[in-house]
Amino acid sequence: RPGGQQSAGSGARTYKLAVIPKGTTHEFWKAVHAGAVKAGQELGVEIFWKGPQKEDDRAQQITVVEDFISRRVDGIVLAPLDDRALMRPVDEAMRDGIPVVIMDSNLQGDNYISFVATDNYQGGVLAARRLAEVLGGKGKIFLIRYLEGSASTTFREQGFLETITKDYPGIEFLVKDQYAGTTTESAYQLTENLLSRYPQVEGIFAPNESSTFGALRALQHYGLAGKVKLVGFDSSAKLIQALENNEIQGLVLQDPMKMGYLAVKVLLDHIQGRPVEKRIDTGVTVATPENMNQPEIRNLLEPDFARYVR
Amino acid sequence: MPEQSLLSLTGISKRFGPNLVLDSVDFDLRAGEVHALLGENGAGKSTLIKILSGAYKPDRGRMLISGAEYRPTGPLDGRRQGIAVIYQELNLAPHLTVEENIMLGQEESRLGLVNRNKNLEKIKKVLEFLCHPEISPGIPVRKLSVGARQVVEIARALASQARILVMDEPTSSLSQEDTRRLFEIIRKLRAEGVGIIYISHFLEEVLEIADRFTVLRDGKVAGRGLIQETSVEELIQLMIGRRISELFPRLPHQPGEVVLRCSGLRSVRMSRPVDLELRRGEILGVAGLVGAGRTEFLRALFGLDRLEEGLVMVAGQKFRPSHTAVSIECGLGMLSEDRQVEGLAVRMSLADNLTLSRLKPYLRAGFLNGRKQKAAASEWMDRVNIKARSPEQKLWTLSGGNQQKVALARLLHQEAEVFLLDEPTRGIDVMSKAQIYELMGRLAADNKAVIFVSSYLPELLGVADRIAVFHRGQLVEVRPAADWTEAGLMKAAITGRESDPVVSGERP
Amino acid sequence: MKITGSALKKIAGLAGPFVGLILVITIFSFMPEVSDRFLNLANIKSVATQSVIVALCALGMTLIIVSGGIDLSAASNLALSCVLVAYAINLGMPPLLAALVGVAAGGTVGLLNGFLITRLRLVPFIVTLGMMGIARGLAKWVAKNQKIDAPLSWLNELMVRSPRPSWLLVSPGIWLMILFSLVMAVLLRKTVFGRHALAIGSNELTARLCGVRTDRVKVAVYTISGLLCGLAGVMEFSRLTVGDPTVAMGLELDIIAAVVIGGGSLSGGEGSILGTLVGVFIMAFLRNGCTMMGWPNYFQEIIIGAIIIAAVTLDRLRHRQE
Amino acid sequence: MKITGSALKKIAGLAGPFVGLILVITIFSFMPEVSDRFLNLANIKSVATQSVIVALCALGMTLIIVSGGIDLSAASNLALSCVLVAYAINLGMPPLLAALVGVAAGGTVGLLNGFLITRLRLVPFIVTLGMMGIARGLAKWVAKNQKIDAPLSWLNELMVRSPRPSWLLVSPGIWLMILFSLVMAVLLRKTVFGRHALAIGSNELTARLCGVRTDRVKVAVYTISGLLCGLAGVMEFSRLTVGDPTVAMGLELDIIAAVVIGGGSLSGGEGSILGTLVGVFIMAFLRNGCTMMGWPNYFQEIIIGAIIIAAVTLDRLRHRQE
Ligand SMILES: Nc1ncnc2c1ncn2[C@@H]1O[C@H](COP(=O)(O)OP(=O)(O)OP(=O)(O)O)[C@@H](O)[C@H]1O
Ligand SMILES: Nc1ncnc2c1ncn2[C@@H]1O[C@H](COP(=O)(O)OP(=O)(O)OP(=O)(O)O)[C@@H](O)[C@H]1O
Ligand SMILES: [Mg+2]
Ligand SMILES: [Mg+2]
Repeated sequence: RPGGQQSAGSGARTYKLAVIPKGTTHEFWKAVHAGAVKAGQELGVEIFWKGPQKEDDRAQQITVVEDFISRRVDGIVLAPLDDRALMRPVDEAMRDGIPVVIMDSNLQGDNYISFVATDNYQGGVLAARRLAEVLGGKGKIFLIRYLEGSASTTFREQGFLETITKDYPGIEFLVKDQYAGTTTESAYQLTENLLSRYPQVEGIFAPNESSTFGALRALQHYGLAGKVKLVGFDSSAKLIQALENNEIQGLVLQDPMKMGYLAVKVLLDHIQGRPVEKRIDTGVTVATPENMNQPEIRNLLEPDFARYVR
Repeated sequence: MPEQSLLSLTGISKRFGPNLVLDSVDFDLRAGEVHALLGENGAGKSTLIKILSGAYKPDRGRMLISGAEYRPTGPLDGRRQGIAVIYQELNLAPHLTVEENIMLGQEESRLGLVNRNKNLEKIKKVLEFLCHPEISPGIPVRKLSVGARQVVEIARALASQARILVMDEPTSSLSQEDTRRLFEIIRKLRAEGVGIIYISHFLEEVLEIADRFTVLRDGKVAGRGLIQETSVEELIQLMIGRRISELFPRLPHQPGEVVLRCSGLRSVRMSRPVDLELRRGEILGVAGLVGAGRTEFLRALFGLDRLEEGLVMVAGQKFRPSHTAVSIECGLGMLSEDRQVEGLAVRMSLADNLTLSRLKPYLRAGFLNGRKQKAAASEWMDRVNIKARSPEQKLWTLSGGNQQKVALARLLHQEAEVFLLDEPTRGIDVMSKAQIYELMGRLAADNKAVIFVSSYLPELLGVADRIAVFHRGQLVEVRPAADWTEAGLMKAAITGRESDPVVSGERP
Repeated sequence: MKITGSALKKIAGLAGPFVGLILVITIFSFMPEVSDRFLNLANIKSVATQSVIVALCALGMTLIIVSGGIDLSAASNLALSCVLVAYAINLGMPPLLAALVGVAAGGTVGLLNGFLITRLRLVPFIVTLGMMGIARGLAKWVAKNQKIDAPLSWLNELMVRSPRPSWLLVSPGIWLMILFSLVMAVLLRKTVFGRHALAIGSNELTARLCGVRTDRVKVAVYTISGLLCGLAGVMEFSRLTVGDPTVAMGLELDIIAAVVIGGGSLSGGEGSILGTLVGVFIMAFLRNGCTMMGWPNYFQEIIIGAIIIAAVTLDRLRHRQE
Repeated sequence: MKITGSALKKIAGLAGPFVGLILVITIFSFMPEVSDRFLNLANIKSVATQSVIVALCALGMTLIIVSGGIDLSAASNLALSCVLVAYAINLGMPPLLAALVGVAAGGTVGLLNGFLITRLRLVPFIVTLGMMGIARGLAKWVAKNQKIDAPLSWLNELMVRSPRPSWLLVSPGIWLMILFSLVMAVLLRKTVFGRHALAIGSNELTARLCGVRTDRVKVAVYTISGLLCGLAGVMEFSRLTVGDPTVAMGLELDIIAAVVIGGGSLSGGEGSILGTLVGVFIMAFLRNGCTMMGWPNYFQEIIIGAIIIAAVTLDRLRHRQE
């Protein structure tokens, strides 16, 4: 293990760790980035932050992993875009003595150091309960999906779908298999077109930030914001504002900064020979207009990452 | 003639790569004269014109217009200085209408908005002047025949009301009728004091219209003088450095059995079906006015246009010309009249163009042998006298006449039984023309057959065994060449009525 | 067989360039599930609003394609402008000025495209492909890889469904689209500049020999198109209320498709503003209809693909009949 | 000024078509952070492996572009094939048969492209744009909007960085890429078919005049290209180990860019296999270098955009010198 040897030999060397998100332009990943940088600063390691050039492109993420193996970084934190496709590059890294910590989404097999993530299915379940609560247990709703084959959002959608079907027979899905695509604009158009068709809708769930925001914009556009209940995932300034205005009734929050921080920390622990846990849960919470001003929720809504990333 | 020269070029040189195309050429033009610029294919005439118009920059040399320094930065500049050019290769924007093409670069406008009425007025005048009021200004140019396109180009040059008018082979696609009208116009313009540079390979035209001449040979001035004091023979001597024995050389040949027969052939673009018979060892000339449908007939025969009805028989083999591949297999070969758009792939090399219709001989174990291909191309370059640096030269860098020779060489290389030649001598110099006539004679002597479409009656009369006349899409008359006169042909082409050969006068 | 063919041709001929559009609208109007909602005024308004952004870009793209070029950077340019508007507002600029910044940025990218194409004599495909990366990268850079939040202003009223002064009837964005369509149609057909652009697309050599300043015209063409993309970026900001650097990813193909469906030829010399608008609306109504039908996305993709081919086939049939 | 210009030209002339590639490699080789790692054998191998997929598609695209066409459906075609391989394996087919299914599917899409283009006389841009949606939609349909997991097999060994029988030196995918590059180069330059394709791209009317069966040749061109895309899909499956319907989204532009950077002309008649490979590697080394440097994506996008323009500019300079 070259990394291990060197660190044993010269304590002065700073470790170079690669952190590979699924994409770089969502608020969520910004917070993960901040967490990773924070850990980097506190623990004295250098962080390379690098996602696939096209958001959500599995093949390109494999390339990024390979390129970092070529670069021979000391360790990799990876949010795999696919639980299978990224297996081999991760195996290769491990074989080459580069330890890998998985975050956010799962990877099949267990050839990695540790898995640091939110329980996405549980997030979907919480969202379903919240939407059912604001609808009073009955109504007609949309499930807007994110992207074909995206694991974490698929879990959320599944958690949502199964909870509603199982626990809330009064709630009826008008739409449950339309995909919003990766951009806000595509989610916006989809929701608009759906609203055109089903003006009777009463609630919407969207499984990530871009689709939540797109749905919100469409509701605002139709003057339905606040009337149609919206439960989303993740946060951003506009979403928080909407939450304040009661245009959004619930946001399922993860703790991305904690995720980034823990992933780096666990990786470094491993490199330096400390034992680590195989599975680390970073927790989910629902922010509502009512509880959003509680400090711990505030902290999740607006993680203070300005200090770490510009 | 006035004394001061309108335009004077001194010491103009131009080099393309290693090729010195113009070698300190001097040329001058006075107001109110027609100055003929002559020379073999590739002598550098068009290049000189392009330098004058501002399309090319000379490597060396000076240009003066009315005594003032003239250093054009581009064609626009040339135009502003009063130079209008009719280029050799048709220069039209196919998607634009006749009106838009004629007025291109000289639109009547107010505040950037086109004043269409004013434009139309101007165009109407010019087209009437050219006696072609039937060309409608609103029709896209791509829908016009080659002849009509040439008229449009002339109209464009006339509309600009230039002081210097350059015509690079303006009559190559014109009927004799149109040529005569053009000459009337040229005379009128000359009387108005316009200086005209006239390039043509039709020497008798030159003798008729020009006042002075300058001959280029290999980029140098080989001679100049007054037209009145010269003769065709002397001009040819200056152009190629020696005399040629005969303008229309004939090789003895005897018509044999029928090799081509078409019955009731009609394509989607033809109005009436055509029946025709052709024998081995025969050259059939086809005359007609612009738009008479000669081209359409050849295209139908060769399978280029979709067929409505009819059958063709070549060398005993009956077939429906549904695709050129079939026709070629059956022994037909065709030279297109439109070499720029259809006839040649100008961005490919000479060798590729020459061998495209028959690649088989260059296959070795199924793979092409490029060296053999180039060797063959070199051989053909010698055989039909193509002036080019190498077989790998891209075709668009060849002079117009040399491009035409490549097209012809491809056809010969293809080894057809029946040759369909649509205006094969367009843009070809006198010397090479004679060679081409000889070639046709040789083909006939070799028991092949030739259909030879031409708007240049002397060559039809000089070369063909029989001549057919087309009139408004109909084949009106076929007769042995000896029974035709130029006037008789003209009359038949214009009226479509069978004419009495005895009535009219002189034969060339 | 023969009869149906000619009957089809006749129908196609009558309907003119609208045949594809009519086809699409008719199909959905007869779908029992949505027939009542599809041709409903509110829905048409919403489709029109969705079309504004693509339409603005496609107007410029028509000019470019007619002149024989192509612009792959249009969508990235839009994103850059969208981000810059938000950035400018956050700098404290008044909304109007911020919008102008966005439009100007679009124009600058266009100018740069035109400049590189004419000076370096590169093919437009390559220059604009390069610029596509550069503009997108700049957008992400300016936005620091995030969306830029900006306070709401009247700018965000441009794309609403029910416009504020209600006598406007439709959103200001739609009015802008109509206005610029007219301007561009006049520019293309009625001005010397438009004719020159067409001539360049039809035969550049001829245009040059006729004294058209081809380089200047081309630079102007790309700049105008850039300005329109910039305006589309402002509209996108108006719609999203944030400056999003990832917006309109891949939209360039939609824009080009709209022009080509509308009869534009990628080899230049052909294309019309009306045709392009029809192309834009064909795509917009298709998306809208498919979503309303609740068809799964893959089905939608297949249908849209098939209809693009069908629409152009009908258009060609119509032409052949002429 | 003059001197540097001509010196530059001389350098450009000497380096031949490789000039852009050499430039890119040189730049990164001098970056202190990665200089030791960049030109290291392992890294070159890994870049080569990453290039296989784009290269295979670009080989076919070269043939298409040389013949005057374009194929926007290449990337979707690849995705469809990738999904079908996984699907076929899950049906219990042996891996070889599954791979053949993938290749055949690619060929079918290509055949359909060629058929539509020649029969309906539509422009390739539109047909393949439509097919892009159709193929992508089909891929998602087959995969039921998810990725398809398939058991591992020897297929998944084709794209590993260190191949199993170690005497292979590089992965079988790289060997396939080399093999097909040679085949395609011979096909393009040394066969009647290739010459006919070139002639069609250069001037279709002339080709027809010379008895070239343009329609047949075109159908063959698109089919061959489709087969190569299918093969690329198999390689993608090998790399991903899953059938992913969203893979290679937008990759068509990369593929076309590689061909154009390598000297292909979108108006047909020009292009070479060697040039295309150079184009592919320019893009691959750029991505690799930027990632190794750890530059942020937006920076990478800007650089890649700029270098695409620069590489082609150098190539043009070289040509002008000739
Ligand atoms: N762009 C070019 N690049 C290289 N060579 C050229 C180019 N243009 C012309 N030439 C060469 O210059 C020579 C003169 O050509 P030019 O067209 O001036 O001849 P021309 O006298 O007009 O002949 P023609 O009677 O056949 O039209 C030819 O040998 C031609 O190959
Ligand atoms: N002046 C014109 N205006 C409009 N269309 C014309 C004109 N002249 C010819 N055409 C069109 O071209 C067709 C005839 O083709 P074309 O002129 O090629 O025949 P041609 O007998 O070969 O004449 P050419 O002497 O030009 O070779 C006609 O059917 C007509 O539609
Ligand atoms: Mg000439
Ligand atoms: Mg003719």
